[in-house]
Amino acid sequence: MIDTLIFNDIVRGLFVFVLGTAVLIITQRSLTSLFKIYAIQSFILAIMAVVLFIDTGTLNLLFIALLTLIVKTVFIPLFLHKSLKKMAVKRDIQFYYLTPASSIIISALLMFTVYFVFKNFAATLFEDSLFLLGGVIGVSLVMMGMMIIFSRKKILTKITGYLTMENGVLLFSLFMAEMPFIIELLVMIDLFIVILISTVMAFGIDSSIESFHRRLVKFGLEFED
Amino acid sequence: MENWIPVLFAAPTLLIIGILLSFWKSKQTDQADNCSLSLFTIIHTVIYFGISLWLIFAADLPITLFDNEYFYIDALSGYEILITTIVFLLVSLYGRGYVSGLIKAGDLDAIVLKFFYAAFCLLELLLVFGFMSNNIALLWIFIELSTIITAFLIVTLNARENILAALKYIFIASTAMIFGFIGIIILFTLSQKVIDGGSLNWTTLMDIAHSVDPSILSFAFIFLFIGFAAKSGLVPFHTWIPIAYARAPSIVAAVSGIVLNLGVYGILRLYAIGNLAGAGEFLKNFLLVIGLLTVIIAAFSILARTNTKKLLAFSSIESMGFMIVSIGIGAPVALFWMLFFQFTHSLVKTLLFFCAGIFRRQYKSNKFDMIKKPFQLQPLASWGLILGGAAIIGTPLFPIFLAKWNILSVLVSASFPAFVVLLVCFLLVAVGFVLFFIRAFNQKTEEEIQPYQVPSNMKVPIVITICLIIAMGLYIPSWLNNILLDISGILGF
Amino acid sequence: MSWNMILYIVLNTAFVLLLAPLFMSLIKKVKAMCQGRRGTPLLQTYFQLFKLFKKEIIYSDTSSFIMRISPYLNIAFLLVASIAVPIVFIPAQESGFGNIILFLYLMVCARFFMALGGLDAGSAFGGMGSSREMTIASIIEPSMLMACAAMAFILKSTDIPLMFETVLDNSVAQYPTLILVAFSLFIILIVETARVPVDNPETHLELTMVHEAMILEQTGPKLALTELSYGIKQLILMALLINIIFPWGLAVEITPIGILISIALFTLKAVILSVLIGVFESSFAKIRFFRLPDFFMIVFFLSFAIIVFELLT
Amino acid sequence: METLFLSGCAILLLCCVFSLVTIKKSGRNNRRIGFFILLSGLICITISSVLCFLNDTDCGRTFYSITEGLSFGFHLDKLSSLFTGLIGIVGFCTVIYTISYIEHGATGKRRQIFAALLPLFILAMIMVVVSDNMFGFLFSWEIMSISSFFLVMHEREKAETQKAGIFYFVMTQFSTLFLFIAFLVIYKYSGTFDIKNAAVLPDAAKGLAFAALFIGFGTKAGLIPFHKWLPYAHSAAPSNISALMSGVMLKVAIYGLCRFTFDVLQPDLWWGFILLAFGTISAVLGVIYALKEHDFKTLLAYHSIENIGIIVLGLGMYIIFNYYGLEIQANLSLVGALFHTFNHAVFKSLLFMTAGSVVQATGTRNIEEMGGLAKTMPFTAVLFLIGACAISALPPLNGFASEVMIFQAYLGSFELNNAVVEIAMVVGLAAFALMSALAAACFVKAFGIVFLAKPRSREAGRATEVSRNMLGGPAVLAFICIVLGVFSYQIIQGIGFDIPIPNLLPVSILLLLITLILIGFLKLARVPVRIEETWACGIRKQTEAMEYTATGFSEPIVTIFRLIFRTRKTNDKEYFDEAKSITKSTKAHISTLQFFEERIYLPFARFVMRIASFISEKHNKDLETFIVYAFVAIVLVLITAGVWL
Repeated sequence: MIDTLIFNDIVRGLFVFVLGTAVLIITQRSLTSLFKIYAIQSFILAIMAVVLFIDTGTLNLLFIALLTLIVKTVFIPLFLHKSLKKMAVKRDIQFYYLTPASSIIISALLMFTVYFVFKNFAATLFEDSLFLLGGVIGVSLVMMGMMIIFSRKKILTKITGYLTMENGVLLFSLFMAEMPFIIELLVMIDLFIVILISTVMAFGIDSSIESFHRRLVKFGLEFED
Repeated sequence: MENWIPVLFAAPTLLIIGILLSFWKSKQTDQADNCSLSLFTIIHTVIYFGISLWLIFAADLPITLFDNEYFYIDALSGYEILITTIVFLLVSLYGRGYVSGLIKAGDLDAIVLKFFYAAFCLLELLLVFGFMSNNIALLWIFIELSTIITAFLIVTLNARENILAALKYIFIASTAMIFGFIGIIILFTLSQKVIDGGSLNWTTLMDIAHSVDPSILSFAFIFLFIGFAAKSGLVPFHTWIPIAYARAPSIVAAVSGIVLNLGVYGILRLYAIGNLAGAGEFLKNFLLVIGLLTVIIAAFSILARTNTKKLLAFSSIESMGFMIVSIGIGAPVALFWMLFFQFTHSLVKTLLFFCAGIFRRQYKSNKFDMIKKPFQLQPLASWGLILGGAAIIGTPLFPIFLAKWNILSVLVSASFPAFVVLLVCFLLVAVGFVLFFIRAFNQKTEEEIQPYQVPSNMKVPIVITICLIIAMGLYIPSWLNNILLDISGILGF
Repeated sequence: MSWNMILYIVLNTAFVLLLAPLFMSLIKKVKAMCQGRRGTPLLQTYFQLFKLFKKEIIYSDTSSFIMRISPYLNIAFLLVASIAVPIVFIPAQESGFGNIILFLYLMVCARFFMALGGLDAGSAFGGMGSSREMTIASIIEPSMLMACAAMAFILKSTDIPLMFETVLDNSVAQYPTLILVAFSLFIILIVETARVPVDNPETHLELTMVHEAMILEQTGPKLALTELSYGIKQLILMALLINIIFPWGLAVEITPIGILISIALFTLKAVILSVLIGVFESSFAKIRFFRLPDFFMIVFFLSFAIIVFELLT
Repeated sequence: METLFLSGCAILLLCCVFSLVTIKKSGRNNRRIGFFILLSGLICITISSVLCFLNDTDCGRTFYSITEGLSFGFHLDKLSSLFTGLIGIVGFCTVIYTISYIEHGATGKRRQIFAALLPLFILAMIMVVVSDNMFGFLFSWEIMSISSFFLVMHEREKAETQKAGIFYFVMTQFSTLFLFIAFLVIYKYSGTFDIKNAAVLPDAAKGLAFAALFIGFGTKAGLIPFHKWLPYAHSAAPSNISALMSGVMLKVAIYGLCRFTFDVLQPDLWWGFILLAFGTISAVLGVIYALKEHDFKTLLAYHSIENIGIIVLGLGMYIIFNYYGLEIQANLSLVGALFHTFNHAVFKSLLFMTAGSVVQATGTRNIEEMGGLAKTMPFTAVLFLIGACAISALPPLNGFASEVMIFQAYLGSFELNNAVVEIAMVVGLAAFALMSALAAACFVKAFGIVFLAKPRSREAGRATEVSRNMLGGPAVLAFICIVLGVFSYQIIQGIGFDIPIPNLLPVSILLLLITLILIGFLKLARVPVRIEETWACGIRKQTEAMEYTATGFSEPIVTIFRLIFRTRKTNDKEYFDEAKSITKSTKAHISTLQFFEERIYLPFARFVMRIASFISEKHNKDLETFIVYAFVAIVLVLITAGVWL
């Protein structure tokens, strides 16, 4: 309904924001701000979904936006902060394979290659070039998430990398096709379980075996007998 | 009427998991707990085995369940369910004695026991539902969940390296699965182009395959292939398998050998669709290249192995690579023998893990230089290992020789260089195994080692598996023959 | 086994047995004459054999049954080999004996058991003799086979009586290359009978004797038999050389006169050949042991050249 | 006759199962029962194959099929009945020998496993020879290799057995690999698995199939470039197994070569030359390496290589003569090769068994420490002498009978009108002659050093004669050697080939006659006999140190052929003073270069191992590296997708 020109500008602006947050996540050193940026990114995605809902009118998008808002912007960062307080770790300064500068260059290169690959399929998959751009940014966000996983040391940073990949896929699906809502919901649940297990294991890594159980108690998983 | 089949599967699991979780830490000793808990698991696997037998013999396949066709059982999924349930049954029988050994050795503390068995039963449920699910996204989710459950099973030994191994498993598998999900989205949009609501069911995709644009279908195939490849341990994503198998307890390793089948099942279905859509040429070369790469890398790394379980891990990778190559050939004969190979390979791999488990309990380490006087201490396990090794190498009396002979005879005309490379790799694998066995079984030692008392319920499954393997090596039952024939019919090879 | 064949066998072996010692002493006499001595009387070898037959047999305590049977086998193999080379007259039909390979291998057999006999006594001489004998034999064997191949290629058959017949029917002129074959046969004769350039038959000095070393431990009648077999071997090879080049007078059908003529002519030719051998022996010094392969290479190359010429023309 | 053959095979299988079942009570007597059943099975097989061979009737049936494509059938014709007869006879004698040979060494249970594997090994060999389709052929070929591998590993404590085991396994799998290639290439063009004339192959494929067949069967037969496993496997294996392996298993490989090159593919000319060249090289090098070998069983193993070389060059000549249409010479070389296969199986297993009894009696395999066994073990000595005479082709025996055929074929090659081929034949003749003379020299050394003169060590001195049936088996083989040799002309005529070979019957009668006359003459003369000390230039005490040793015996030949051995003589001295004038001690060392092992096999193995450790080292890295592997792979796949699709 709203004028397409303004719609394109808003969407492009949101794209820039998404890429900004992605780059920040890659280069961020302190974990607390890392989780905040992740929350912002999810929030932007929710807005993107709402904007698309306004444009195309499919009710599904609204549910996805709502779901992302609740789960990804509020609940997961809260859970991550809580688990961060338990662990003594505050900063993740160790970088493998890619320093922040080189990882930015590589993500730019990645964006270009993904665009080059998706270009010759654009006709059948996307309605117009904006949606193609959205899809390309989604896939490159996934690739960036993967880069985070292999270039950072701490498990929590790797989990955030995994979450960014998840956001990338969500962005891709927004611009690609209206997935049935049940699938999105199941994917969200599955995402949450993965994070839960990884954080529990992250605790296991940091602590020695004896104290491993004591820490579990804090999560109520342990029965005091 | 058919709608109650998934319920039939789900009900016992939920019931047993409920009992297990509510199992209060009673007064008896840990061993007693273990007996009762493992009893529940055995009941659970027996029920599953019963249902799968009923599915294969009694029910007239294919059956679609629920109105929106989320669950669908045809000959292929029935066959895969049969393999899974047989292996789980054998593993649960073996597990009873093995876990009591773990507890006695203090590797596994009793608290985690009920979670262990609950996860074990849940894993079986997930695998069966994975094979039954008609919708690719549903299959995707079940695969994700199976990764998590297997990772949890690996962690039960709560040693630091186990957690690292589990984390590696989760991260490699789920990152690749995310790419799989991108593939699903592409596939969904493609199906939307053809039929209005768009669907991800295998059956509908098979029907509309001929009207889909083949190049984009193979593009989606590649993304999905990355996901399934990580799950079935093909070359670039296979690196978690040796670490996970070496750290995990043997029954978990045996079971996760079956989880690999789920990945190969997905690739097979996808290839069938791609073949119908006319993208067969590209997919064949793609699968051949990846398959050969996997076999080569696995064959070479088998040569330099010192750890028994890692040796078995690499031989699993090599077998998966061989299966992918035989799918890549695309001839119905190759498919027939590839499925036969899948069945026999799972059995042989389970046998090998059982024996490796006994050796692990006896010598407290997987390294081959710790194995002293194996024939005196563990005669059954050492003979099981030798027979299993001979079977994996492809010596005639065992079924894998039949599969190799026939697949290679088709591969000769498909592509000669691949044929020669594959043969050389089989030679390397055979040499790797024999080098390992000769060095392991001939260590000289003087000091007296008291043998680890192998309870009889661990011996029974080993003997059963050996008899099954030799029987299949010499005689292929008619019912198996017919199932494999109509599978190649269904998949349109 | 027709009458012709049996008569041939009896006559041939009788002749060989009788005349063998004669030519041994003849060659000794020629060598003595070359050295300016008068040498032993022609019948000396007969007296020696007769004396040895009467002596007692002494076995060394380390020797086994081989020492006891090797002289018998030695002379048995060589007598059977002598049947292959017709001297008295050419037997009528294709007998099983004439094959040239059989002839060569019977001689190899004799040498095999003699070498074993040498080793049996357990002394250093016997061991060295056998080792050197077997080395020389294995180096000369290819040249012998090449000579046989040359003869077979030229005369188109591998049966010795048949070869003699073909040469008898059309004269040597028809086969010019036979002369070259004769030369390599002569060298083979020298090597086989352990003549000077290769090995010294008379000496008992450890370093120089090869053939003698092997029969050092033989005593009494056993030594006589071995000496006799050495004579037989020499006579057969001389007969092969003579009859392949100048077979005249070799009777084909059995008439007493024909046989007498062929015997007489053969003895005459054999005497000339023995003189030749004697002169050849005394004109050479003994070659060093490890120089022998080069010497044999010359013979090998010679017969190889014959065959190549024969094939290419 | 068909039922007789099948019943024989069934008995063998029963025997294998019987000894597996009674593994628990591994008593001596139920092993005996097992062996007697095995003997009866082997007798049935021998009779049926002799019947089939003589009246030339083919019989065959498919008796079991796993699925419609894969079936086991057997087809007994003239060629395969010759080989089954061979397996039957040699197997029969080896089993008699094994009855008491197996009682020494190894624990009870392992003897029981040995008693189970032996019938399986023999049955597998028979099934290879008679199978009518390629699947059955390779199926039993693999079982044969695996069961012989386990038999070789019988005494697996010793380090050298392990090395031999690994070496043997690698080479058998290497040969199976090439057989796979050959069979499936033939299947690709002919469309069927059964072994019959597949004339449809295009030239390139036929050449490739032959090359693969040649390497596959050549490795198993032990031709020169692939022979290295044979000396190790035969010296490490128990003697009855090395008798069976070198006597029979090498012949099965020769059977495969004959069947596939002559029946399945039409041979070209260049195949004949390859067989001739490799046969001659294997024969000459085989015997030269045998000369420097001082381990009793390795010496015999190298002689197996030599005799296999003779057989293969015989086959090569058959192809060449057949191509040029010379009927008689072609027959001569083929019959010569096949007759030599039979003879070699007989006298080689005879030699290995007698060597086995000697090794068991003296407890060592090094012939330098033996000596004087003729007096303490007279029967074994006589049997070994018969075997030695047979193998060095001395006239009345069977070795000569088959070698004279090949000589006759060589000498008859002047009818070839192509000059180059004739020159090649003549060079081959020279090499053949050299080889047979060296073989004679080598066996004079072997027999002389082991059996004659004085024992060189205390164990050799204490050796005693072996039990009755360890002599029974070899005695039967020795008798066969003599019969085959003396009546060779009649046998070959009986079979229906009229080829110009000397009739050895009158020769041997005459030999016997003359020897008897001489012995009678000397007995009549009643010549007195005296036993004295060996004459040693007057030295008082004649010790065994003064005897000629094996190294001494073969030293002249080794120096003549030093180019082939590339012997390295090193002697390092230690001096008292730095001016190096007064030597304290010197250590001399002669080492011959193991050419094939050090130059070809080991460098290749090390190269493969280096790649293996490089790749496997990539697998024990941390999580980040694994994700990088995955990341790079995904990017590559994306790019290929972009480019290709």
